[in-house]
Amino acid sequence: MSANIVSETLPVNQEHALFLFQEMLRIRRFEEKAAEMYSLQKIHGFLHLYIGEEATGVGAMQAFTPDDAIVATYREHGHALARGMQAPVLMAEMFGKATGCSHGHGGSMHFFDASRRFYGGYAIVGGGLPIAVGLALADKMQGRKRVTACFFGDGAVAEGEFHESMNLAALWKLPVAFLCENNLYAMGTALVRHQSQTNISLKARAYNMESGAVDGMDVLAVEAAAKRAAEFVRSGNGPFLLELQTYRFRAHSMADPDLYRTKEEIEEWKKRDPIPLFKFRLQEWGYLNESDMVRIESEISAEIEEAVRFAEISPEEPIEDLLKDVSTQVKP
Amino acid sequence: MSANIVSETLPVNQEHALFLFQEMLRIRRFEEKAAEMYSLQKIHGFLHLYIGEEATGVGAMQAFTPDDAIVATYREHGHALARGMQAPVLMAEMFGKATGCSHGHGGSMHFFDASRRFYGGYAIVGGGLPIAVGLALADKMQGRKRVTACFFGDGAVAEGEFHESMNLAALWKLPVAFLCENNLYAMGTALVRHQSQTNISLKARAYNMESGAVDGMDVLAVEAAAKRAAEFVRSGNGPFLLELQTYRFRAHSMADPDLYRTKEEIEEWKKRDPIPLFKFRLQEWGYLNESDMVRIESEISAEIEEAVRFAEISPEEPIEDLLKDVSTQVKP
Amino acid sequence: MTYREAVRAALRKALRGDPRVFLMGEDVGRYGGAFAVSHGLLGEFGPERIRDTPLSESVFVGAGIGAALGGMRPIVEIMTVNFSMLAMDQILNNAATLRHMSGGQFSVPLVVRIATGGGRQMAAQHSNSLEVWYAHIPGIKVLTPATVTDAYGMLLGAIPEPDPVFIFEHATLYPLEGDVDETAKIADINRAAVRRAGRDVSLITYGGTLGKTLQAAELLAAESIDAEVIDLRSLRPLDTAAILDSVAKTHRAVIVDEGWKTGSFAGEVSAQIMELGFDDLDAPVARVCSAEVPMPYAKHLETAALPQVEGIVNAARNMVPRHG
Amino acid sequence: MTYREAVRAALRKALRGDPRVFLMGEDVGRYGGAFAVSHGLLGEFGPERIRDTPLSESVFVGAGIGAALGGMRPIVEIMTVNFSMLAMDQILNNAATLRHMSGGQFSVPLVVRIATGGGRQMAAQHSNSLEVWYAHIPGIKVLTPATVTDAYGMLLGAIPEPDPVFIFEHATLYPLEGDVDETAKIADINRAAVRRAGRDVSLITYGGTLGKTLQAAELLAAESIDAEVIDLRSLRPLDTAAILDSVAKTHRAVIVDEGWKTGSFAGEVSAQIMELGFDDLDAPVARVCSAEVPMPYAKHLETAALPQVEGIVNAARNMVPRHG
Ligand SMILES: Cc1ncc(C[n+]2csc(CCOP(=O)(O)OP(=O)(O)O)c2C)c(N)n1
Ligand SMILES: Cc1ncc(C[n+]2csc(CCOP(=O)(O)OP(=O)(O)O)c2C)c(N)n1
Ligand SMILES: [Mg+2]
Ligand SMILES: [Mg+2]
Repeated sequence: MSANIVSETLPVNQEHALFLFQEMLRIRRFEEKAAEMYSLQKIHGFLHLYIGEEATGVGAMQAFTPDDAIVATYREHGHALARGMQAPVLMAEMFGKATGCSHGHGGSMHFFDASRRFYGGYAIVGGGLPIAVGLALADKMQGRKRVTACFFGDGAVAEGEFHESMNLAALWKLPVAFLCENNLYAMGTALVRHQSQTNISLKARAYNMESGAVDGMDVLAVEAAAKRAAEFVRSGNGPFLLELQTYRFRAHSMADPDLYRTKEEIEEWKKRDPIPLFKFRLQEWGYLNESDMVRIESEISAEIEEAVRFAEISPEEPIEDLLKDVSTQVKP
Repeated sequence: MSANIVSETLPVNQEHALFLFQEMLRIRRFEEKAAEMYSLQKIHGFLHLYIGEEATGVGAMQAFTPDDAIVATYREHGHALARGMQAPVLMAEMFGKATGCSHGHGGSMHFFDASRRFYGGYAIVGGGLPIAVGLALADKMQGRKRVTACFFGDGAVAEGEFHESMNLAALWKLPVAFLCENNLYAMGTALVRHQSQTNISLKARAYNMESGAVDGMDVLAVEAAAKRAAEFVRSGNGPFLLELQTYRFRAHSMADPDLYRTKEEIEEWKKRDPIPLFKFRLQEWGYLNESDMVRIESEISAEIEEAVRFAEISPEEPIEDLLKDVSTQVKP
Repeated sequence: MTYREAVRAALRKALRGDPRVFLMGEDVGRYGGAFAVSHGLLGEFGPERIRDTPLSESVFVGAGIGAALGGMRPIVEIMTVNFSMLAMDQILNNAATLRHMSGGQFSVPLVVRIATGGGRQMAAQHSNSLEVWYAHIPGIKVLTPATVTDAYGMLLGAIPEPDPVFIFEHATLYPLEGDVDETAKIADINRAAVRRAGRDVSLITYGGTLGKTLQAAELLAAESIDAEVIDLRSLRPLDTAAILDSVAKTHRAVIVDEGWKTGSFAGEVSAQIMELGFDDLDAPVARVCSAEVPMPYAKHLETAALPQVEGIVNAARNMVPRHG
Repeated sequence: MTYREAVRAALRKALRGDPRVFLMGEDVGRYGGAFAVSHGLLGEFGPERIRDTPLSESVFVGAGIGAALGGMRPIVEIMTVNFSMLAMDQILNNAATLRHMSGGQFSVPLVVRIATGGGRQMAAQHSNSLEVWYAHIPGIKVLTPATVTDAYGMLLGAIPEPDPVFIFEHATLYPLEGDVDETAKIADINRAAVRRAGRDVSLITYGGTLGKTLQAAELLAAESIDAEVIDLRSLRPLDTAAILDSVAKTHRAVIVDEGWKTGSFAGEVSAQIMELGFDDLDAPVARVCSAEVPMPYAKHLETAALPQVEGIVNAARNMVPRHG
């Protein structure tokens, strides 16, 4: 696959199309609720919203089986939900509760789920890539046909850990799908101000790695590209770098006054909001009518209300357990 | 300039040709002596010889003026000599004497000379590149038309610091000439075993940087390529990556049993020894006859004997000065 | 003005006062600074002197070193101390060694500002206090301004230093209010300060825990325990004389340090009192540090992990004999 | 057998005993190991299990973490502790946090071997002793085998550990000769050892300075000072009980540590004795550490910078009252 942007899609049946739509919508609504809970000071610390980028996580996740591994960033609500983690344990995590997916130890940036091979939730930019390389190495050495999917942003591409990870994965032909969610900004620094070469997928050549780029606002295009990338990797050809071109509609985090880009730019991108865009196509295809829509919204709304309720009533981890999981044996 | 290997050379007069030849030969003899001194336990610690690579350092150094800055590695005897640092202070440094170019603090790996803008001597592989970027940044911000020449090996290319330095230098269009001395090995690890993409100059594209590669066994070709690279940089076009393709004839360091390559491979490369190769051409051109050769060898030999004598008789830094240059003001 | 504004005012003064000074780091410019410290400076000084860098800690710290070698006076900002791990090679192996390794030929007049500490529910990868690691390194200076005045004065004091200076700004301090005399001369960056005089026990601290320690001193006063509060201000060089003077007077010391206890800077201070003030001691020196756990996100766990006023009060109370 | 051979024998045993074990690092294979530790293992186990890596400390340490998460039992070699700075992000922010941060869901059974220390004229970028930094980090173990037997036994003891273990091998120890019982069971990696029993003063040390400390004890014996020598073996967890037991007996302690003095692990040990053994002390605890200078190349300067036998003897002699 070349470094050109592909936006071919696979034929899609109604069931799957609706599934993708619901997945994206659930993430959107979940995060809107999270933002609300942050304002209500139920959630603290850093909260990075994925709003606008739902098609990348949802589309890409379709390419991976339960046996595959996922490595994500601090902006991972979407990945966690798309991987099947349940809204209540995520909300509880952000509420700092013992029932959270990380027992309240991690918060928004550090979701983990061993049962789903969801390896987190890394908040040092670029820090997840070496982990993904190692997971893939373990698979390769154990002769398993698994893929490790590694999500990271355009900002991470500037870090040395990106470079070292790309080289090692390609050198050892490790089964990693590198998924770069290029939303054109690293915090307040635009792509052109942090990359001398702004074509990210082209960088794969420096590692003799295959790569491609895809319109990250089109969930079907992302799914198709991710599946091709995953199959390439799964077949033992080594790693693949897939650039998912997207945009974040919200500020970098709740602390960001968003001074570095214009309202017009954001509005322009909102016209390509992956959710209405896909909704329009579903309607066009006759896959979705207004009453379906009402039903879906209300199902998701109920799910998220339940998540908040669960988070609210959940207990906190006892303070006596403060040192519990630091090492396997703790001498108190 | 493309990523193809260039081996065009500039017209060269006798004086300059002989100068280049003597420069290379001096380095060769200096290092042979250093190896001897190491066996005699006059020199300790790590000693990395440059033998075989003289054409890269000597050729490249011709492109830089006294105002330019040089950043090198632990294998920097050749760069130091080619920059005009004198054999006695280098030998004294390796003898650990106060008269050494770093007062005996640095040894073989850490030569420094402020008067020649020779900024060292870095022994963490890749660690000199960010320094070079910063020196170039200072020049650019102060509006000086200087170039910073940064030497490093093929092994350094795998380090994250290479990647970060390339990106930043290209992004900010900083006047750095990145000079990669590709001798096909990083210690015992062959290029093919440490780089997924073995074409080093091609990597510049990932940074939107200009690059080229040159036969590093041909001093005139290196000189020509380095001059083009330096002029490109000096004219404000931003950085340039020049790959100098060479080979080290000796082990990685005096501690290396050299088990990872065959004698045949080394012998094959020795046929391209830059010194006899150039000598042959000089003779062909009638620039050098046997009596010149005897004179040159004996001049160099005298110079190096003097270096050893100087190192031998030089005093050690007094132990009372142990803490002297740690910080500007030391409270004893 | 706030601590944040004081740092900004010092940056502005440094930038105005010397054309060689520039600020470089992630999002110092267009974003306005992760903690809004550099907000507005881009407009005033332009992108040449307020430089947004890519996410590349190693090269932008290393480039700071190189630019300092090249005659500039760089101020580098590292957003959070955890990210400085990515630049530790440049810090330990280059910044701290170049003067000595070159036999005194080169110096590195670099200032690095690093946000540090916990208390804001930022969890395990954004909440450490690693000042002790920096304080271990010969060849650099390590400052920990704990007041608004010091935020201003110590940064200005660091600029003319010929060697690398690392300034740790505890992130909970940024909103702190205080007065600064902007016309005052730059601060002495090598001396500790007595923030509260007292006779019964020395509470020795720095950076983010000064406030809690002063609160503890007030609570102790209510129990008729008269605590002296020493703010170390600089960890390297360390003002050992000030520590010993205080202990000679009070005969007791509690060291409060947000670092994990094992291998903490508090341990170093305790060891120095052991070595030089042993005969003055009426009780063993105590340490109040962070629990040995990666910082948990949940508020109640984070609070339990960090040094708190109550723990300081208890430590002091336990070593002072009851009056009457 | 030598210390080097003992490490190699342990590697071989681990590789034979568990197919999940593999060795990865710079030049561990074809080169034969920077210190010849892994010499010959490539031939025996092949390139899949003896993996030469590119010069990329961050990714090969991070990949070790990932491979451990993925069910392997990686042993990662870092050639020199100074290079580990390039991997500090992975060590501090990932290896040490993953178990806790994930609420106990994941563990990282990773072993990292690091050559450390000075004394071989390797100068400022190859000679540090940064064990104290590692010992500061909750979530990992830090071992410092100082004998040939421990080189063997502690490495084997580290393999089954469910959490990351960092083993510091002082590079001057590799040629050390000693006996190893290869059939003996794997070592207890959590306990200190009394290397010489004595009544007058406790000399507490670890790693590369054990030999010098034992020599000092012999010289002291000639002066009728009966020194006990404690080899800490593990810095995290620290066997505080063993330290206190010794000090309770001798009432005096000298800590010998090749790290720079300020912020040294010796300071931590001193502080713990202060806290828990104060009443046992007849004299202040002393530290013998490295001078606060980037390691100089020249032999006489390096010798002056490092702890030496004479300094240990002096420190002990100064605190023990003259007999008769
Ligand atoms: C090593 C490191 N440096 C800086 C930061 C602060 N920071 C957090 S997110 C971020 C921007 C990352 O941008 P990108 O990789 O594009 O991901 P995005 O946030 O756009 O999803 C920065 C600078 C960090 N967390 N880690
Ligand atoms: C960060 C780091 N890792 C490892 C080493 C050990 N080491 C010294 S030189 C070297 C090989 C470097 O190869 P290259 O960059 O090609 O330079 P060459 O020695 O061939 O000139 C290695 C692995 C080091 N000095 N620094
Ligand atoms: Mg981004
Ligand atoms: Mg090489």
